[in-house]
Amino acid sequence: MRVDPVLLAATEPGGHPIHYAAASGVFSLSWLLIVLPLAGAAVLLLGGRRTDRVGHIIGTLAAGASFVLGLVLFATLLGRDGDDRALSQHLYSWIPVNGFQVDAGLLVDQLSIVFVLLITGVGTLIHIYSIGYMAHDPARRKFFAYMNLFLASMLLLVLGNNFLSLYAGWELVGLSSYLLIKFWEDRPAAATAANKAFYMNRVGDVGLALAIMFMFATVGSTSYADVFGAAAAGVIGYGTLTAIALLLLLGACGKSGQFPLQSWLPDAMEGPTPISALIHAATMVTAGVYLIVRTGPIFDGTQAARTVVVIIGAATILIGCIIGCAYDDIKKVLAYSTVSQIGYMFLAVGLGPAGYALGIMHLLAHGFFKAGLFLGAGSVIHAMDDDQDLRRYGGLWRYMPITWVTFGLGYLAIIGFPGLSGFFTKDRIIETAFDKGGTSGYLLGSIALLGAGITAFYMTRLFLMTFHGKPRWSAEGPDARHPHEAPVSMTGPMIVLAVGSVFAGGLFVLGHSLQDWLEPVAGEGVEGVHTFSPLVLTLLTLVVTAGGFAGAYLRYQLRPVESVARPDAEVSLVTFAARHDLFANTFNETVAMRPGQYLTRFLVWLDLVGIDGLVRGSAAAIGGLSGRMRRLQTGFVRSYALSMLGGAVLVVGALLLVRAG
Amino acid sequence: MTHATLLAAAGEITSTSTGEAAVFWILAPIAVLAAVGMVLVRSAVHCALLLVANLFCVAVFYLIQQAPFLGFVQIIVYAGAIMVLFLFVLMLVGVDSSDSLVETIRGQRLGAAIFGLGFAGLLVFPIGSAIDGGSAKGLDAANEGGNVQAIGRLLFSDYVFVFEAISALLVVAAIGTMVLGHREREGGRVSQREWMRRRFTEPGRQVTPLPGPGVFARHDSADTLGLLPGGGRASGIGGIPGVPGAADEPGAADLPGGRGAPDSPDTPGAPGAPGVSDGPGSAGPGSAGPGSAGPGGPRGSGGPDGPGTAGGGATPGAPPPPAPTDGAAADGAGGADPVDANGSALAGAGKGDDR
Amino acid sequence: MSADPTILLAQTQKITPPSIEYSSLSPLLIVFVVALVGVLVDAFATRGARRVIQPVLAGGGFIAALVAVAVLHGRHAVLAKGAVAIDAPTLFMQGTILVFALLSVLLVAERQLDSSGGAIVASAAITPGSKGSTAQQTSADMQTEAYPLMVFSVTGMMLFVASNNLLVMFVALEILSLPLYLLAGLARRRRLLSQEAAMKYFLLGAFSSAFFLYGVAFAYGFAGSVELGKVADAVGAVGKNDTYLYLSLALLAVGLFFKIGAAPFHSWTPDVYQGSPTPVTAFMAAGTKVAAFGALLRVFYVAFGGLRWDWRPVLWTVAILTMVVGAVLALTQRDIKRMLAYSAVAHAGFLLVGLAGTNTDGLRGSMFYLVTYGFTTIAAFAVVSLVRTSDGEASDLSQWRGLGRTSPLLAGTFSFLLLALAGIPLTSGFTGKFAVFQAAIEGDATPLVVVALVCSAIAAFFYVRVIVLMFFSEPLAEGPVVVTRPTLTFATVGIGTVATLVLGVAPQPLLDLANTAATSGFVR
Amino acid sequence: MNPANYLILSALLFSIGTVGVLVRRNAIVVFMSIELMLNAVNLTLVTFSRINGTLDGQIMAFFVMVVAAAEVVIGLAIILSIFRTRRSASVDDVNLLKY
Repeated sequence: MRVDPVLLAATEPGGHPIHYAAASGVFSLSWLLIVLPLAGAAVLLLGGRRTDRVGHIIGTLAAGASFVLGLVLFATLLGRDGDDRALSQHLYSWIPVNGFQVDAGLLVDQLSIVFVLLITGVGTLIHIYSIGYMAHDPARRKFFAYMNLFLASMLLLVLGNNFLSLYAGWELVGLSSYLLIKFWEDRPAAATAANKAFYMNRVGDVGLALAIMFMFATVGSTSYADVFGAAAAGVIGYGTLTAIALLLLLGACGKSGQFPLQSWLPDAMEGPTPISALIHAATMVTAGVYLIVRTGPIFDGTQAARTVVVIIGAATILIGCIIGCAYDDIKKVLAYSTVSQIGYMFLAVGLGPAGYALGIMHLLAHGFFKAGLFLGAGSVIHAMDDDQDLRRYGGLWRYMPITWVTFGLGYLAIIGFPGLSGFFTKDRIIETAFDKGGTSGYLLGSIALLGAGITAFYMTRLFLMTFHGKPRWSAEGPDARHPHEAPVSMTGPMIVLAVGSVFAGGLFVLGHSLQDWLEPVAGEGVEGVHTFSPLVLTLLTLVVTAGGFAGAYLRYQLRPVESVARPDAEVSLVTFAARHDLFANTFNETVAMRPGQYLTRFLVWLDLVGIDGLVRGSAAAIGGLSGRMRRLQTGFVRSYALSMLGGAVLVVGALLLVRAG
Repeated sequence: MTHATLLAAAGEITSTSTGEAAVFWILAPIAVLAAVGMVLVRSAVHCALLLVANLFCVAVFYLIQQAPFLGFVQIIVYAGAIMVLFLFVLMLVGVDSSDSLVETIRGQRLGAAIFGLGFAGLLVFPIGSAIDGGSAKGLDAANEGGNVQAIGRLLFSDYVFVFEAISALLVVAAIGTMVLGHREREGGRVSQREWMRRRFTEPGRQVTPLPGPGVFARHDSADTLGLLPGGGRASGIGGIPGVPGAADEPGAADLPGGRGAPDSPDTPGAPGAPGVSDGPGSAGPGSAGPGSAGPGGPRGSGGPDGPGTAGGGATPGAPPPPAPTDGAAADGAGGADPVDANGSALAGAGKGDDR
Repeated sequence: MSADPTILLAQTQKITPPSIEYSSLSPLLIVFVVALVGVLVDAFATRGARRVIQPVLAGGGFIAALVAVAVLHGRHAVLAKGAVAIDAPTLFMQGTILVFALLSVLLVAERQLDSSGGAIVASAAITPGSKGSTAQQTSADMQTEAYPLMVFSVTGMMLFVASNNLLVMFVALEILSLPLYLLAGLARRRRLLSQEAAMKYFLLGAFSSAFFLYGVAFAYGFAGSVELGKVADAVGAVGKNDTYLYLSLALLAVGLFFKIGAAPFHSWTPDVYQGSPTPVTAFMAAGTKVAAFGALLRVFYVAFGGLRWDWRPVLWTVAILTMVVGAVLALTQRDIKRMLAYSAVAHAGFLLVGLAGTNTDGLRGSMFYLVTYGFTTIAAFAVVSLVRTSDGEASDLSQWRGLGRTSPLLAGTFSFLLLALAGIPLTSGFTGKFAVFQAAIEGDATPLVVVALVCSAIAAFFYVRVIVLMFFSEPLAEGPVVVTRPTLTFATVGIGTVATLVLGVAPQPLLDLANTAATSGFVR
Repeated sequence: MNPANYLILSALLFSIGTVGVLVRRNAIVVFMSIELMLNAVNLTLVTFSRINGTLDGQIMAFFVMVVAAAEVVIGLAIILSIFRTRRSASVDDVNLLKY
């Protein structure tokens, strides 16, 4: 481990001095963070059936060990000076030829350590949960192997000190996600969903790859230090910078399920529930947010790209919320809620340095409560014999109290119940959006506010339909259900996450702790002029949220819920709303009315046919093209000779043309 | 020539002597016509002869272009030796084989015409425009001491490396023919006595000499085979009425080997005779259906992966089936359209007929 | 040249023998002599002895030639009366060819693939379908002439990249091609396909070499000489009518594009790769590609470097076409060798992208890429030869279903190689692509790189599809068998895979080498 | 007459040769067409030799003849071996490898 050459590069004239201290002491062990789970995966995959019996334990221990190491590193970082908390560890020089500088190394700084803790922490919990959840699965060992692989990839993604490591992690994360979505491969839907995720992610990946190529072409390096230095010093032209930023954004959208690449995420719920919790709610899908925060110096230089981020974030909030109202599948609703919450994060980070910390804060809080919600959902699904339809739930609180409480806490957190984490983080985003000022500020603020209302609506709907009301299942007959509480290995992590959902937000916000912590990376959040006073805004948000809650309460608690969704022709909400003036009072109501429903349907359609169709369509088109072009290879020598002569004519003709021209 | 020499002495030549022009304008059309004829005539032997005519014309051009050595080499080596080799192989393949004039590949003629003309145009017009004002230096100075001597001198000085390198090519050619043609004898030499014993004791062997091509069976006896003019068995061709392959290439089987091929595939072939049992029919491109129902037909088409099994032939471990020589197996697959045989393996990929 | 006044005194004077620096030509000569000795061995050694002596002889010859290449490093001269150029790029590529040839010889020498042993036919003269054709499938014999033929082909390849003269280049082209035509027809199994491959390769190869030769003729017409340096001088000279020059460039390009398998001259590639014996396919895929690219680089950089702004558009078009055709057509292939063949086409396109940069970086990138691609592709074909049914190689993709469950190590290795071909980071495929793409961006060929990236995304799909097929499908009940004892093939696979990994993780030494070679440049 | 007319003649012969490769089905005739192309190139070389006033073109034509001879030997051997298997010298019949 030699001394990092980044220092040299960063002090070149014209380069913005970006200082990463060389890692020493315990930090020189940071590679172990990645290697531990990787070794776990390797042992499990290569060990074969011999490790069947202890597979889950090895996997969990590997994740846990990584988490402990992460904690140690975090504690050590805490002990260092604020400016001295970014440590770069040079691992080796990959392709060090002149003008071809690619060093591989790790960067432990305030941002990555936060992610490390999230990934390993939530990861470990979900490993523990999976011990119970996957207990009866014959391929449990492989499941743990893939999860370990995922952890290693994700850690590589966040810990790399250059874009290539990031890209490698990015692709590996995609791979493990693909493997895990497809885990129950005997389900055709799982295979389809995995392929869809693969396609969509490839679209995003191409964007990221292109962005890296561009960086390399203009800066001649892919290390964060060099690229950000060049971006800050204005070495990269505005156009190039914007192009790079937009391509990065494309990559981020693909991975994070943002508009217009969101539709793979709900489908990915075909994977086992712990996966939905770990990968498709808490960690991997937030990689896009990480990418944007990490590349903040690039986005700082280009207002245009930043605006696009904001627009995408805002659009995604609404799309996620509205579609979330339309589904009856518990996991899909949660998936769309994930989409919309990540929309909040995008909105936040799109607002510039002021929002970076907020985005990360929401990301962390979301990691807790969404993982908790998913685990709770998993517990419910488990109890209901793998039925995921909300309309066949009801009154479950009696039967599974722990799940009810933990899920309830997560639910309260996500809708922003005062004092719980969502309240602190989401409100701050809404506030910052309004503070942006001008028309756009109002617009963005309103969208965020509206999103909060709709979130309250559909989450309440979900909660009530699941745990309250009359049971819409029966304990007798052929379809008998016997709901029961989950085993301790499952409830344990749920409890931990619930506690996290309750306190995380406050912890982050109190005394600007997280904001201060992240400040060296994310830049200083300038306390702008408030459009509304925070108190007013908080009250406003609460009112809107309460409105959403009330709407759902009136509709799904006070009235019986059909156990079968009404056909689309009967516009249930509208008739309902017409009869009940009260309901029309709420803000949600206006959205849920006819236009809203059309919008919902349109978005669902767009989701299924439009974007999905586009991606799938192009794949099919290439396949078709291939099938057709294949016919040209007729097997006749003379046809080949003909194509060669044709080629010769073209080459000769072209060159003579060039000569004449 | 003298005129040209004079001009060359003066420097450069921009035009040749009248004599040369006359020779050119007489021979050039002949050369082109011979070449065009070579492309157009049906009989392969005629093609070869027309090519020889073309080579002669070009040889004359070499002669009048101050390349006497090459001119004679062209006649002796090219027209004399190489073309004889061609003709020899043509005889081997069947002297009366001629191409069908029906084009089976859609668009091939049109494409050939368009690209051929286009290519010719792309070459001729630029060259034509480049000629104007161009001049030839002439070779009188270079040929001063005699063309052959000068060439020899160059060959062994400047070009000696190429000369050496080209030896590799000749060795490769020699090995190549040997690899493809020579067959090592296995199990020692077979005595004449042994041959005769085999001839009479092995079941199904033709004892009497075989009838000449075109001889029809005089009676139903098994020792008098009915051979069609093409050399195939009457019964074999009878099974495939109107097969284009048989009609197009009647001479294809008109080989000593083909003639001597025994009709029963499980008997060993005559020495050196390839044992393709089913005559030209099953090798023809159009022999779909019954034509492919040779001894190996069902096996070939029923194989797991079409063309793969086709060439693969008999599996070593399997007990030898009565007749599945791998040529026959392949013919079967060829006839049964290997693509269709497994066309459904991948949706949308290569389904349907190949023609 | 011939107008030299001494010639005028011809008759009475003796020829002064040209001085040929044999020591500097030693790699070529060693290989050539080994080939000739191989012929003699074939003539005089007994059948059993040949199968041992020949591979040892060939391999030893290649190693000796490699040593000679290493000794020669740093030479920068035109030798043999302008026929041969020995410079850093030449030596780099000669060394590469020798290494690949060595690996291929290991594959050819393999005897433990099945009961018969070896991929080369026992006797090519036995007609498929005749008496003895079944017997020879299991015969322990092989046509040992394959070794000298291969060595001759290597001679041709080494000369091809070293030729400083278009005539030498043409002769070298033939020396490398003719043995390959023959080798293509020597598969032990599926003789009909093999013969078909030989015939197609031969006819199309001869067709394309006629174009190449016509290009040589026009070069001579334009420059009065076929030495690359003199052609370049003539390009630089003003006032020449350059019609012949452009015709020459176009026709030479056609011939070379054919050899590297660029679209629309690629159509022989899938058929020939599929039909040839797999070791020969591996040799062709790796060796021929290096040789043809070496010659292409030399022609385009040395002789026609002055015209680079004119041939760039053509190169762009061909590169795009090649990448698209290769990537798209590979999608729907069912035969694994055919799929790899189309992947070879796509890779030729990626290589052309590097060349389109028209700079030193492009040279370096291309050379580096050739090495990475060669190792990976030889190992991949070697793996293909290991998966067999009773009928020979199980080349149909459907037979590979579930292989990851029955033989995980092999499937894992193959997956790794496929990922390398797809260009996933930490494999040599990535570093190679990176090198050429970076060169192209430097050379203002960014749009080309975009197309290349899209194509590699498409290409990644079919590579991954095979991986998915191997690992996520149920194995066939009567699936293929993976041969377990083939030491030589394992060695090849091992070397290729390790090289793929090492060049992906620590490509620096080789990049340095390529860089030194590229910056020192071609001798003229 | 300008000596360069030979060039035009050989261009024509070359093109006719390419067309022959494309339209003829008998492998031997296809191969003869390729020989015609090589022959046309030789004529070009000899003509350029005269135009340039150097003998290099003639030497090259000579080498081309040798190469062509070697090629003919190999080519005919391959064609014959296919013929012995398939009883057909038609290039259209060898099309098991396709798509």
